[in-house]
Amino acid sequence: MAEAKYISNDKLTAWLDELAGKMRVIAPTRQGDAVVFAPYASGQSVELAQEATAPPKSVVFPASEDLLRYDYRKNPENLGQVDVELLPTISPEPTLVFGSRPCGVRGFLIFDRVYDGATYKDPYYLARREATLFATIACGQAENACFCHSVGSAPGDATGSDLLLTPIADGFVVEAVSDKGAQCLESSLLEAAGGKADEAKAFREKALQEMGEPQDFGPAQQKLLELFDDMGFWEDVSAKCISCGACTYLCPTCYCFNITDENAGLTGRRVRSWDNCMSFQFTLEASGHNPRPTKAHRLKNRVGHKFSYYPNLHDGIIACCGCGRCIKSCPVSVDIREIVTKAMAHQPPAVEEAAK
Amino acid sequence: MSTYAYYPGCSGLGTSQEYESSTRAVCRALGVKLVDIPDWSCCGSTPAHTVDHLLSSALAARNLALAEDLDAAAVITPCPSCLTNLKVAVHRMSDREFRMQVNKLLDKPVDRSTPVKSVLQVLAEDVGPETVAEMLPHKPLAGLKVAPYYGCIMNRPPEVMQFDDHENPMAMDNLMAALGAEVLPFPLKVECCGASYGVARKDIVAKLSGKLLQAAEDLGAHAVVTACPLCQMNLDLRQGQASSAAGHKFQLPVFYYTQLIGLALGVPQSELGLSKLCVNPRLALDAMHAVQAEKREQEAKKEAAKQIHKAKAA
Amino acid sequence: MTILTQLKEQITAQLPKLDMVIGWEQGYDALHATPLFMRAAEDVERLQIGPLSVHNTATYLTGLRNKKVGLVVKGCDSRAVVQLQQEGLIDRENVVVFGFPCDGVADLTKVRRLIGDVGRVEEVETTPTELRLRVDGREEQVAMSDVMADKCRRCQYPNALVHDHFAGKPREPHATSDDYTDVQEFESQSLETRFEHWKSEMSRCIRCYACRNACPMCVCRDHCIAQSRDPHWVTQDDMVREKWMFQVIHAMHLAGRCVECGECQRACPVDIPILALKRKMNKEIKEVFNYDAGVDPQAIPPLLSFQVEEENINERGW
Amino acid sequence: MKIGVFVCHCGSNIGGTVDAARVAEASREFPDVVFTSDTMYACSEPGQDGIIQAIKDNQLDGVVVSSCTPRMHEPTFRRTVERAGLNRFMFEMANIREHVSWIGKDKEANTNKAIELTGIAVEKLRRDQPLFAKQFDINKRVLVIGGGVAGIQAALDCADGDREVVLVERESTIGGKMAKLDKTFPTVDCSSCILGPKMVDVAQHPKIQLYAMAEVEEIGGYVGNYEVKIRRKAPYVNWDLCTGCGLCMEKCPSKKSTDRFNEQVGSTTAINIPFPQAIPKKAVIDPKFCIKLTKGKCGICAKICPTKAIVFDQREEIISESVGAIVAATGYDLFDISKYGEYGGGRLPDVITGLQYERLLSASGPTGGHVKRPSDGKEPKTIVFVQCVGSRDKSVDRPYCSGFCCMYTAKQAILTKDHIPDSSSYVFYMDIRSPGKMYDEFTRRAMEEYGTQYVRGRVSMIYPQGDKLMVRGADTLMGTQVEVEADLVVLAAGAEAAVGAPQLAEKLRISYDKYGFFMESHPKLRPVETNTAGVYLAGSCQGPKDIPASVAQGSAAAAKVLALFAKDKLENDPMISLVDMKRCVGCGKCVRVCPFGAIKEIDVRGEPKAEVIETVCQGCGLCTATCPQGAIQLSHFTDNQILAEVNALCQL
Amino acid sequence: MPALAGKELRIVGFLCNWCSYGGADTAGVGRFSQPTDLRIIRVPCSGRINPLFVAKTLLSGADGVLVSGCHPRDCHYAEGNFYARRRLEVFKRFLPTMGIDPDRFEYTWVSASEGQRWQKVVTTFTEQIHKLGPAPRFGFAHEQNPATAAAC
Repeated sequence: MAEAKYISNDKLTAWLDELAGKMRVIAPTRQGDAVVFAPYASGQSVELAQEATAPPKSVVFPASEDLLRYDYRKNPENLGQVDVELLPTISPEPTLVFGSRPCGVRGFLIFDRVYDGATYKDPYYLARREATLFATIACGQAENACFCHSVGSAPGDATGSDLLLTPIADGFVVEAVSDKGAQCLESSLLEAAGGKADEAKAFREKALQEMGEPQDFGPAQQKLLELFDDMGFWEDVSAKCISCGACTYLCPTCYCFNITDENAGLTGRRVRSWDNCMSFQFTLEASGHNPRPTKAHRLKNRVGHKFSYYPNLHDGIIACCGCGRCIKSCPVSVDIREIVTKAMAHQPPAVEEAAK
Repeated sequence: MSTYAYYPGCSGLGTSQEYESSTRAVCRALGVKLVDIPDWSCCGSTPAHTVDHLLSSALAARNLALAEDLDAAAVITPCPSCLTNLKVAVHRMSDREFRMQVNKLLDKPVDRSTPVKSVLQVLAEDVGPETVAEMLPHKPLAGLKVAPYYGCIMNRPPEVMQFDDHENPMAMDNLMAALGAEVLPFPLKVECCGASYGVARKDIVAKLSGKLLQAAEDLGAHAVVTACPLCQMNLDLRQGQASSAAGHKFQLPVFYYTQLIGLALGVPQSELGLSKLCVNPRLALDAMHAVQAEKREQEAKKEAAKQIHKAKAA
Repeated sequence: MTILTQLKEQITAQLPKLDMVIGWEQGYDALHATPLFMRAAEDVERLQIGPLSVHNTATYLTGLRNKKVGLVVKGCDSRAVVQLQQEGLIDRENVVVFGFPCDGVADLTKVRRLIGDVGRVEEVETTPTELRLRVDGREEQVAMSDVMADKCRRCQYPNALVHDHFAGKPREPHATSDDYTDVQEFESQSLETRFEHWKSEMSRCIRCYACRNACPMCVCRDHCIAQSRDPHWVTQDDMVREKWMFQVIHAMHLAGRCVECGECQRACPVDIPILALKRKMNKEIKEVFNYDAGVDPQAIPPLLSFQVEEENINERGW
Repeated sequence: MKIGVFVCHCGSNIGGTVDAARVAEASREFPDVVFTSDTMYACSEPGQDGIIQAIKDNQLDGVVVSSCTPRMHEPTFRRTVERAGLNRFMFEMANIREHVSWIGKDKEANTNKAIELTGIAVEKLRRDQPLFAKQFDINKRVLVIGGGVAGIQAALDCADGDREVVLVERESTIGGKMAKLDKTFPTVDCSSCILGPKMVDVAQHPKIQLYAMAEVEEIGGYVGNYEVKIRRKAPYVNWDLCTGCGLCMEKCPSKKSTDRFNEQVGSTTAINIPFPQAIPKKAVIDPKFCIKLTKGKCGICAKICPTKAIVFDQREEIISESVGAIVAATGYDLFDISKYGEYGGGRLPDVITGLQYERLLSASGPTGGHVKRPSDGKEPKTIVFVQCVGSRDKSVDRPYCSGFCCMYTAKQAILTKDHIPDSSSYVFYMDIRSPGKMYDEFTRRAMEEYGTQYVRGRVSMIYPQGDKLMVRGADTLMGTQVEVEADLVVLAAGAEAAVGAPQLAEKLRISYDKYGFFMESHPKLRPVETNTAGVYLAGSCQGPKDIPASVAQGSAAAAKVLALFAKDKLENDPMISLVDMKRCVGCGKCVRVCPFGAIKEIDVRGEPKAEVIETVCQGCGLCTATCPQGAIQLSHFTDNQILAEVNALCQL
Repeated sequence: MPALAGKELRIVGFLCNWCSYGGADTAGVGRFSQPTDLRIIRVPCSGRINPLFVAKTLLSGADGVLVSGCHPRDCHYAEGNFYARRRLEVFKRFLPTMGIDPDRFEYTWVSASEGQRWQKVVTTFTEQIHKLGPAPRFGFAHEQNPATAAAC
């Protein structure tokens, strides 16, 4: 692995410009009162100080994409005979996501197990995943909603990233995590980090330490299954939920999608778009029946999936990166930590009765 | 009782001082609190309203704007002419465009739309003849036959004035009845008195006012009651002219309704200004007293007869 | 007795007759309140009211139609109750309204603009005029007048318009009229600027529909045409046109019904200023029909009625 | 789906400025289109045969014809495709004649436009569903509301057509306003002599069920199947026992009752039979004046009644009737003359309405046909008639002409001269409106033979002077003011909608104008129909009318009812709205706006949902535009169909 | 299908079947020549026209939208156009805030007999739209594809 480098703040823009010459750079940008990942244009200011409102999920997994386009070709001799011609759609550009936090990147590790699994490989996802590099910035201080250390990550976690940037006085220590990342360090703007690398390490350790004791969500895996039929519990914890999709769409680990066809005349597109398990439509069946008719059913699924069903299938890995966006951006401040904690502590009424 | 922003109008300071002073006195006696609009100015009457709607409305609106600070239930005025100008201004200003134009002319723009009413409307609706009647159980004006005369603009045009029946108003009738007076069904309540033709064409006023006086006299009225300074002037001051035009001498006192209410309530003579009337009010009051005396006499006789009857029976 | 204590007493007294009472409590940190569903007497203790009680409690009503629900309301929340009642979407006898005089709520977006990131607020103290925050160990004081939600600055109904119980004394309205200067200001820009404004703002929309689900008047929810195929008004494409079309649908569906509680904009996780669209709609509704939604339970929403001769609509002659 | 497109040249009508062959050629590229052709005259027999043949040869599921306006030949081609075995709604038309070839000369632009219009027709057809009309039974009974002359006529005609009739009358007798008239214009024949026999027919007709003193309380259902609730007020007399002998009236001590039949000219007894020819001729107690009912004692009538018919504790009752059609014939009421303060109506006893004057003229009236003025019973010598009191006057919100006042005023002037030969009459009028057979001649007679003085101008005021009434007005022909010293003033009060008409209209779900008169379907071509199927109008409830017109409308309404009842089953137009129960949230907005009351709220497992009454829905689609979640869709014009048309035209 | 390049702009009309569609027919029968831009979509009643159809049409790239129904009081269905009038008026007033020129949308009333009036309506409206020129666009769908350019 290449040695650690250092870049001072005043050279950062120049380095980004240099990188943007080689590939598409996506960086956090202030838009109105929100911070979102957007294509970087030379000289533009990037917002690195605070966690972006939305994670960089859509770079690899767009909010909507055409899985395929098709044309109907009519046989002029026999108009009833129609052939379908499929047109390719995937053409990912080499892309660098600059300035994400470790949690934002960790989401893709959760994705990978699904879209790059043993039985199924999603070509659309994989093509973009292959083409995308992550230059991640380590966090110095957790926010009130942060809990990455409780789900197996840390504020300085480099897993999944290609470069790790650690802020120290007046600049960043830049460390390559992957070979692809190392190639990005070949720039005259970067200097050797030297002793600053240790400073960076200390910074990351301090950040983790300040987060305090992690919470153990492990028992939730079993407990949530036990609570599956306790709708009273779920109605209680979902009472204030308004069933919108802010939590799932902003979640770096939520990977569900929907597929719809859009036709116009003799052409059409098959569109894959983000779906949201908090929505009524998510499990709505063609018959009109809906196995998850209420928000209680749906919230149960969301929490259950992240802390129980996914870990069950994937070596106990919790499908949550602890970024806290679902808490911060929830219009009614539903707190998933609180729900899981409550679930783990929950005594079914029957048990309580028996205990008396 | 609420507070009212009071707009006296120019006549009240000149030709109809007795209307002004009796109005204030009666309002005080009935608990209607008047606060004068500070620095009030012309209502935009005759000269302005015929030539420039905007200007006349602005003149009226100036007063309305000043009244806003008083936080009164309504702006009220005794004079129907002032009333018309103030109300017409409010009516026109319900059009936003017009209101903006008016406000442009004013130092202090009109913010709210304070209702404008006549003093008569306040006495008839907010106080009410029932209240007056309760205060006067002995019916002090019993026997006085009055013809209430409203004039042409107190209730008209109805869509602007929004008060009483514009063809057969009853507000003054009811108030007079509350005093105990005998109210005659005066058919020419809202007929024209000749108005300001008194200056240019006296003959017209003499003829029209004469007709009113004749009708009142035919009904056996002791007096005419008015609520308008101009009507009062035409009927009272010009009664001689009307008499010579009709070839018949009218002798009908013409009261302001406030004078009669004041009289009934026992307001001091100095504030009623009865001495300012041209046709001697005694004529009517004496007639009233005669009727009352006669009635007393009859009752005394009846009483005596009863006593005698009782005595006999005993 | 403080208003809060009085309110708690009133709620405690009524609670046995109700399935729940909805109010607010502190959320995951001191700056963020969260709706509180009080079912037992001990829940009432957690009730808080004040500038952080931003959520419109009436939003939950239509989802609880068969329940006996108590509702703690700000003035704007109560307008939603009135409007829902007017449209027959709730049974008034199933709802017990607890009112209190609302001094206005804070707009957390404005707080963020003033003091930067609010992710690490440790403590918040509210006074009638100030928010005092401890963030990252430093003290921040912001005047309420600087962070008060715009809807509160122009609020004409700070006291519940309908209520069964009222704690404290009704307060003076914050404003007596609304001249819609914000709308006028926005429209003083060129058409092109306005068009581009929305194109750019809508581009970051994530189609989470928090705006819709937070709206007390959006009663279609699960059956909203934004997500249906029959009818198929919008596609699921991540395109400005589709996102914007939804905002037009929302605005049109709220025409004459929107009580301007501002929940749509507050709920938006990416801070798109969509209340402007509803403000415009309300301005026109006011001008054409002289109508305010959520004020009179007996009124009929203007777009669900008509007059043979419309006073303020000119017949369009050619 | 397999679609055939047929492009019509319409001779040179289309072919002249549209390249029809190119339209057919381009249509081959539209989705689902498997067959196209251009034809000289698609609507001609060979043209239609060609379409049928193509449907059969190519197993087409739907057809687009690009030709003239669908308002012309849509029914033609619907029948064509039906003959070929398709559902007639699997058909769309593109109007490339009226909307293209006839309005532009640029052949290229026209052809392009024709292709696009054909394109949107194809897109719409691709989303068409076969629709089927519903048949339903019809109840062949009719409800007639109002027993005035129009209602009587309608009831009799329907009954003579062998249909059962339910006749509901608000008063205790039928006859309406006509029964109060002394004579009728222009024949001056006795009103009760011509109306009386008809009233008797009603009473005796075996097919007519009469409910007097009754009002319609509630109407549910739809054409062919209305459910009506009728509230029958209590007369405090058992009408089955009452023989109408009138003994009770003679003995009743309460003689100051309001005499409604005589228009309050004088008063009557608390127990009362309004007039000798009343149908039903039954006594009614006015509870406001009956001493027994107000004070608890008296009961003389009960003692004297030979059949013991008096029932003081009688209660009103609700009767349910099922009918298939309804005729509204609720007539009119008189304008309240006291609204003109300057005329003194209601204040001056000798200022009366025309209808009151009719009672004074009538031999069966309170004065026995001797004209006596109300104030002092003296015979008036000078009578002034004022026309247009409450007609043609915006200031009292009655801008319309009441139509019959000119004529009855002329009649009354004539009758006055007959009654009081030494009298003189004046008529103040605005215009004389006498368009009718023998009408103008009649008014001429009033002027020329009877010496009635007609003064063209309005009266400005009426005031008493001594025992006379001064009538001051303008003579606009002479250009002078006039004053007439009158003994009696008769105001020709205008007609206004009957009290309660708007409320009844709402029960009937028909519209009414701002004055409360019921709206007909079309002012010229459908004068007795309403926009609610099965509800018809007769007489003055639709607008002021004289007797001949009212009777004509009564018969017309009856004809409509009989035509409706001639069918054994009714069939609806299947282009109606349908509710997707899964998506409906039960907000009731559609119920609120539906102009036909065709949507009702139903309960589905505890949830409110909307349901379309298929036989009532007229297919306007207002509900579809109103439903926020698109849960109610108008068949054949669904959101998706219109959106598909938009998409076909506008693709970014 | 794009409008005829250079000559026409994309104008869509929503017409009620009973009055305005008939009025357009009457204009045709009378051979009252009109510009060719307008494409008419037939609906039963102006009350059927959800203003959102207009929104959708404008956002889909139409340069102008015209709605026409029966004159108020003459609605075949008694009340449809009364509702339409309110809804369309409010929508028209809403357009400026969207940044869309309200002149791109007009609604009016034309009876089945008013062929000449229809000619005038179409001519005036088409001229009005040509004066405004093509409406601002969002660009083609694929240009907006988030795969290539997205704010996330």
